[in-house]
Amino acid sequence: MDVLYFAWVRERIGIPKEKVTTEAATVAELVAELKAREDRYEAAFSDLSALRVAVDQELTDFDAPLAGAREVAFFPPMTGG
Amino acid sequence: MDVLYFAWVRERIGIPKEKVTTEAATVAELVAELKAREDRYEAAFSDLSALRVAVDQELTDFDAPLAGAREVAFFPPMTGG
Amino acid sequence: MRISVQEAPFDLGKETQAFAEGRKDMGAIVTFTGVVRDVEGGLAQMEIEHYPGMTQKALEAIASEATERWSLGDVLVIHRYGRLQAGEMIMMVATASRHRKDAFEAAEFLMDYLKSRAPFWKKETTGAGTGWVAARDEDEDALDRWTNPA
Amino acid sequence: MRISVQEAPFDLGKETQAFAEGRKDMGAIVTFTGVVRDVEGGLAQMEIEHYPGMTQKALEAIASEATERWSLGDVLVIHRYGRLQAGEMIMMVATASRHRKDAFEAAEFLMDYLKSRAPFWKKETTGAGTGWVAARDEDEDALDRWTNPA
Repeated sequence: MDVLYFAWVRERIGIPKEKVTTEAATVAELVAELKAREDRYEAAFSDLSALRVAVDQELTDFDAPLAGAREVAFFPPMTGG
Repeated sequence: MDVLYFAWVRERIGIPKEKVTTEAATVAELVAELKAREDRYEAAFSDLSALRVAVDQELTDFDAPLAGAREVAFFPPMTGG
Repeated sequence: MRISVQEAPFDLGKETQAFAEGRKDMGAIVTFTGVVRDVEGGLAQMEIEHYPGMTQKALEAIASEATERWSLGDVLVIHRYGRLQAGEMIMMVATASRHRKDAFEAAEFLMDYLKSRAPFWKKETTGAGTGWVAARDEDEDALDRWTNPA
Repeated sequence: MRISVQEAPFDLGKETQAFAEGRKDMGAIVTFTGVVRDVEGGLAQMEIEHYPGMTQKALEAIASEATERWSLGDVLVIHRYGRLQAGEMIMMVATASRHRKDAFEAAEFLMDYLKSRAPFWKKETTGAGTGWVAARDEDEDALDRWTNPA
């Protein structure tokens, strides 16, 4: 699965994109796996209320299932317009 | 005093503007004088709820005093924009 | 603030570009443009009559009230009179503000007041004849929200 | 309906003119333009990051919802990304409708959703340093009026 990071999430983790092989059933489980890896993930995911997530390019929430998902993206609240 | 007519009020009365010498104390009194003149005025002023009035180029109502007024205009509800 | 009452067409693109350009302190620009709508049976012509002595003053008063009620960097109002065809632009307003809420609300306020308080009258000529456009109750109702805020 | 996500500047005047021109069935055209606002101390640069795969789809979804909720003849959304300077235009929306209420409401709806639901992020560089622009609570609140109509 492709995992993408944008804005300060990208900066904290240090890469815009990576391939992740996971058995995580939900976004929250994927986050827990990533946080366990390294401090930079722990730092990026320390406050989930400051983050938003999209699964296959659709905004969703951290309870969303990952079954069949090809792309998960994490980013701060959007500031378009 | 100049009395001006716009839109269908002008068309019913047949002129855009006339000089009127009057002792009328209010717009309503002026209207009563004009209605008494001729049928075309009676026709134009038959339904005051369908008319608007400006005294010296400020929108006002039919109770407005005419003391010192130089210009009174009668017209239907405006349709700008 | 610029108010123009004119018979000639205006160039919406140029006016909008000139109004918006280089406003480093204004983040939000809203424009409204009114276009002569065709009617069933085909509009041969729309004639807009106005009250020359009063129109400019009435528009200035409406625009000034908008600048008192909202935080605006600038306001533009252009309104035409005379003969127009379907598809021609009748009028435009533009507002500039730091934030979009003020720019939107002020533009809507300007339009609601222009519709019912600026001395213009429209006469339509169609295949079925010629008639004055009646004021719409909903335009008068639209003013209420500015005097009785929710 | 046209949605454009682009790095290049757009010509507000030309876009507005082209959008409004010759719409005999649409009486009301509203545009909103977002301009990069300068900040205290001076904005050296604003960098807009976006999510290339998702942005176009997200904007199309927002525009489609607007056309379902309001009677619109057309919708235009242009949003830039990349490096911009103070005073540059970031984005615009335009709506065309028979009546002004639909055109205004749809434009405000588009803006409220773009602000908080389109995947763009802004990074400002000033004399004081570089930082990501935080989302504003009031932008999130602005969405409520479309889900809980008064």
